[in-house]
Amino acid sequence: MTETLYIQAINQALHEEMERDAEVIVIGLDVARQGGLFGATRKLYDRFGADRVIDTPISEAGFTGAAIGMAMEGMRPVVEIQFADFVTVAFDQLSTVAAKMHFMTRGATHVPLVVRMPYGVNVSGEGYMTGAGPHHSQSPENWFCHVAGLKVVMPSSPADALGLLKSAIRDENPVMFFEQKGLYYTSRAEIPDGEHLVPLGRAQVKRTGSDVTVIATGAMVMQAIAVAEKLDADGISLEIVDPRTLVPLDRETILTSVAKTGRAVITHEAPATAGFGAEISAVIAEHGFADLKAPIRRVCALDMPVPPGSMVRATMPTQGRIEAAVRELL
Amino acid sequence: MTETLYIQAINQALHEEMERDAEVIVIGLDVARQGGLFGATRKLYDRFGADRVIDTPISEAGFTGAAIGMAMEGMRPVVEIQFADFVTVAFDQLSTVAAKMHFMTRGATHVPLVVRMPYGVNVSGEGYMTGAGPHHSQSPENWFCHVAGLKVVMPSSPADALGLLKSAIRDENPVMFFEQKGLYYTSRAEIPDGEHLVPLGRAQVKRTGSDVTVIATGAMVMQAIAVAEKLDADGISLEIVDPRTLVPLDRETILTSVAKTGRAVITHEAPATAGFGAEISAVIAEHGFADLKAPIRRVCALDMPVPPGSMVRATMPTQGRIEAAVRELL
Amino acid sequence: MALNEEQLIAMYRALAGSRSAEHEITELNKQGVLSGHHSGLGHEAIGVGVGFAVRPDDCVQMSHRSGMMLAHARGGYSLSDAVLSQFGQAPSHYAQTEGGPRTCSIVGLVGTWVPMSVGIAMADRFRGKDTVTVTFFGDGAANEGAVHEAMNLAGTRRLPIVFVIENNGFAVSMPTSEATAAEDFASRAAGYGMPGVTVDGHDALAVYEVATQALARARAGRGPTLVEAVITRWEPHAQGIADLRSAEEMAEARIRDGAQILRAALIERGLLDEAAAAAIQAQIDEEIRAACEQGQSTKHASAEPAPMTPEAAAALTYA
Amino acid sequence: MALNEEQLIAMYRALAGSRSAEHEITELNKQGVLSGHHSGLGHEAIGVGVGFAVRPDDCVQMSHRSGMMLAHARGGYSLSDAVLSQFGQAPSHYAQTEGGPRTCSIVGLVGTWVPMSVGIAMADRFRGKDTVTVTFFGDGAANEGAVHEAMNLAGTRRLPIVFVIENNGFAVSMPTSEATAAEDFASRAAGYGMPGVTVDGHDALAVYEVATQALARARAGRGPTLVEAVITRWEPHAQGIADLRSAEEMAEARIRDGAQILRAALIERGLLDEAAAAAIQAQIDEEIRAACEQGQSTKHASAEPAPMTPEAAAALTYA
Ligand SMILES: Cc1ncc(C[n+]2csc(CCOP(=O)(O)OP(=O)(O)O)c2C)c(N)n1
Ligand SMILES: Cc1ncc(C[n+]2csc(CCOP(=O)(O)OP(=O)(O)O)c2C)c(N)n1
Ligand SMILES: [Mg+2]
Ligand SMILES: [Mg+2]
Repeated sequence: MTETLYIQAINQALHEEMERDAEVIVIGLDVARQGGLFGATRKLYDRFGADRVIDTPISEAGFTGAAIGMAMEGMRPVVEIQFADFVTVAFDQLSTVAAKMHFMTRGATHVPLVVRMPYGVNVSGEGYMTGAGPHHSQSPENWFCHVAGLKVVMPSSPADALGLLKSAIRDENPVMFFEQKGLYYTSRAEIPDGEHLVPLGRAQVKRTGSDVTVIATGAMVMQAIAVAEKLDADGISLEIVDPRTLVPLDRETILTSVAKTGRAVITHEAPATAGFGAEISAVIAEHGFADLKAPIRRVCALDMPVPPGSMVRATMPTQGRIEAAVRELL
Repeated sequence: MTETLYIQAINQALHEEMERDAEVIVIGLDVARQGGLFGATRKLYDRFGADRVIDTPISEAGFTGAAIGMAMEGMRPVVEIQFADFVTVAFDQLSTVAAKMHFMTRGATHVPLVVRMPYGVNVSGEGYMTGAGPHHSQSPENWFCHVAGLKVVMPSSPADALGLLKSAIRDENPVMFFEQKGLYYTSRAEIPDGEHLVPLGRAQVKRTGSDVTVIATGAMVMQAIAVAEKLDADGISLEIVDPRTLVPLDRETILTSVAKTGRAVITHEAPATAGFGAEISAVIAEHGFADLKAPIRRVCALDMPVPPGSMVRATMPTQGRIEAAVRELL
Repeated sequence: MALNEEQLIAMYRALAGSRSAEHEITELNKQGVLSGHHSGLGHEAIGVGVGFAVRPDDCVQMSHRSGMMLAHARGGYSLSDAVLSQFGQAPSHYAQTEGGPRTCSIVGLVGTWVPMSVGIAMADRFRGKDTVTVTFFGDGAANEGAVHEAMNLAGTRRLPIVFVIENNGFAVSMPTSEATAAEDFASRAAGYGMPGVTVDGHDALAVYEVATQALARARAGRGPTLVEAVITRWEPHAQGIADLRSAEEMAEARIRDGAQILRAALIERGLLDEAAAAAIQAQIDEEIRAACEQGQSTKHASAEPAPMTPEAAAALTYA
Repeated sequence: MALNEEQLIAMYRALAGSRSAEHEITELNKQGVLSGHHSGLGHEAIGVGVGFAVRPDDCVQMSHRSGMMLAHARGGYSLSDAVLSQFGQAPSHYAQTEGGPRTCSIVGLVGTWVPMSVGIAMADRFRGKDTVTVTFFGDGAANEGAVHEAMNLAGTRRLPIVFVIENNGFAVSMPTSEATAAEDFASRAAGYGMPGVTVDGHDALAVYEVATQALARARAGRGPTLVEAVITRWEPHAQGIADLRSAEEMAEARIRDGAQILRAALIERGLLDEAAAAAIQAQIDEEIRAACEQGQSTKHASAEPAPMTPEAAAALTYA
């Protein structure tokens, strides 16, 4: 076991997979000599050279589309979108081309593409750009959850970042990989020795408990754990489930937990309306209804653009808000 | 009262609002001399001329962005995206610019923009392009529901198409206006005489009933009504609620209905996963839980690209599927 | 690489055949037997000219206009296939067939597929192949942002790719002259550091020549070329959409005729005479007639499909 | 419209002042007093040159480089404002101020704001105004699809707009020479049917001249112009991002200096001498010093903000 930062885990996954398979390549803005704006691709250029670590013009649709073409030819490109917010200009390529190619070619063509997206609010204040406002702080995962043909992954720890990114690169489908950028330089934890793969489509119970299930994604997992620790003192026992992969969703783990606790709180960083929390809630309300003892609560960002600076904190799903939601259910 | 086709209602709304306000303009592909690919903008060019009915190059991001600029200056542009599917290339303009401008300028700048999008599967077989496959049949409304700052509207009848489009044009915010293109030449109904406005943000109870609430959008409203009529014979009474505006959602009307029936089925044309049905379900599970007597069911398209030709019917939320879901809850 | 006599005759055969098949398909649409076709009448010489210039292992991404002609000219896609595909009884010319020339699917949004073509060229270069990617799109599509990004990216990496703009003067109802103030599309090439050539798209030999040069340049590692082939759209944008041109304008659009131009050229060179041309045409007509008959006779009423399961949907959607 | 003596001195004052303010802000970033700044050092002459050419009712969409200089040159935005805005104590130069010159907000995605500028020009034309929109973006942003679409659209409608590319040779770590194979960006103008001009962006008078001509052209209804102003980026892309250039390259980047160039020009014309320049500089230094002092002294620890209500969020988000 080695203590590793979240960003180092990403970097390690890229190193390992590029070492393993000569057709894994990295493409994006400033990923080569600069090693990525946040440093996720550091040293790759030195190790693997310009043919495999490719800097491009500022043309997200162009280079994402090019990566799709490479993937269709069987290569395994890993795209870095510098900030997840910028994926809006490449959205067409992902939803129109990548997501539908397998279907359109009746399975003849696969698109083994990974798109890495640093997302979310950097509340930690570490790394490049804190409090970066409406165009550098968004959590757009749910747009992609609503595009059939894409998979969507969201690791909350260094070990998951490593193991899920490796699995994403090996997957035959386009995988949208959301990295919470506030965790890059603040989330440090042990990762297993040797090759570490986390399969896509499996949730993880981060903490067992009996009173309320909290389903949390990304940076909210740590927030939920902090709330759980605090509530322990009051004799309130939280079970924390991290879906890790949003599509395909591990419904079973979520439903099993809710069957035990009978209560669910869902928390994510994106605004509540039409966010992925709604999907989780709908799954529980459809398939876990008989177990429910209380309403399902969502604790998410407010429905508004992400404010700049510290004002963002007023709009976030804080520990206080999670705690309040839990208490309301009991 | 006059019998009017859905597409005529759209056309009438444009005529009336352009007549009323000289700064309402229409912009898009083939909207001028051609009168729109589906005919929604017919005669506008003859009546209002090239300065107000503007054909553009095939550049959805470019002309949508230009319309945003016009709206920021206080004009009231109505953009036609030829097929809703094509909005993916203009997605950035809408989510990055239009949605956030009011917030970014601290309220100084409004964006009174309407984006008209013919969406969905044309199961009717009428009008231009039936069974049009994965890139000409999608229902992408929920991407926009998850962009704070946008409003989202989806009329299911000629009267609503007229009254909601007029309200959308008068609204100070960017409104995404989804027109079900299968209804264009098949949905014919009476519209009120005189000026007809339907306020944004108000759902409509299309039919009262006591056993199950069916919340349906767009073309699914008619399907739900057909199911209700059929089930009447079996003594099963359905209440049908059409949200009409998805954002802001009229929660009260939905919750009032569910409070009465205790059961909810939600049906829309988009795939289920992370679709707007999830949001409706989540609202009910959070705020109407105490009233619920049964699980909340979603009846939506399967999670896949829209198949071409008649194969699409195998994947749609049919009347049969709605009926089955209703029966399961009883 | 001048074409020899045999190849020239083959080219004429392909062009005359494509024209006839396209004509027949267009007519069947007008009669309501088929529907929704984007007629390629007028565009044939582009597909045939490029089709003869590319190698089977070059990857071609076809447009909705000259795609069928191109597939036919490359070989392995008969006129009969072309007609039957319209009845859903043969694969579309967009699809890669087992052992057929290398082809890449397009998508329904114009312009959107051009970055993907660039990626294919990148993959081929990465793997050390000497193949070239050729990607087709229209004058209207050329105004999409994705095309700009793709061409610029290709320029920076001197990729083995040829961009072919089929400039037919219109995008649905929009005249090209109103869709850009540029004198021509070839003028855009300089902005991406590549050569731009405008060619008469009705002249299959000229198209062949320009394509051959662009392919050679790309294969030699000297980078991409932008080829603008100028033609006229003979028919409305698609079946079911009114054409705003007057009858005279529509008639004028048909004056330049790729099949006649090539035929005249071959006759002038003494490679073809009226009798030989008539014999070729007779074979073509017979093949198309037979295919139409087969298509129409076996056209079945489409039964209501059985509802699909979520599992089946997932299997179609994900690898 | 040649500038008179008084205007030339004012231009120098604005340029020297912008330089000093930008220098101070950049330094405060290096010291960690401020953070995240995209230094505009090296870009000043563009903002000042254009700033003197536009009218107050022309709408300007500024970039993240020369924006502050432009706002200052147009008037109503003092050096003190520029410095204090960095401490959150004065409005940003991007914001339209009450009664200030006409300004339009940009957004955080480069290139994305250019279509919006085109729309502003369309609105002004629609309303019969004789105003011009000027929109700034970088060499990197120029490779975005939205910019292509916007420029082409502006060309087709001969809109009153001027596109100004601040070509500083880099987009973060990407050298412009690797981001496009075009010889220059002005070469792209032909593809949109508009004139393209490359100008030395360190030479405020040359920028002023080119901008004045482009504005006159646009105002006369003769359509858009693409202006490429070539400069060097003196500093790393932004505070906190390492610059990959060597120390020598960084030093070289500073050789061409807009403030010195204008100063030399004015001295040569006999409009300025060392003493006058020193006096101007002393005023500038004092204004900036005072602003820094005020900014730093009143810089308050940002308190944890109280949670916002959904109603407050909606009121901020929707009109
Ligand atoms: C992004 C996008 N916008 C609009 C359309 C609808 N559409 C299909 S073909 C076409 C015209 C294309 O014109 P051009 O590229 O010149 O090709 P042509 O049809 O003339 O051969 C349009 C507008 C589309 N398919 N994709
Ligand atoms: C769409 C988008 N992609 C990437 C970025 C991140 N980014 C911000 S500034 C910048 C460099 C821009 O280069 P250029 O346009 O030349 O302007 P410069 O910073 O050199 O003045 C990048 C990549 C962004 N803001 N938006
Ligand atoms: Mg065309
Ligand atoms: Mg630059």
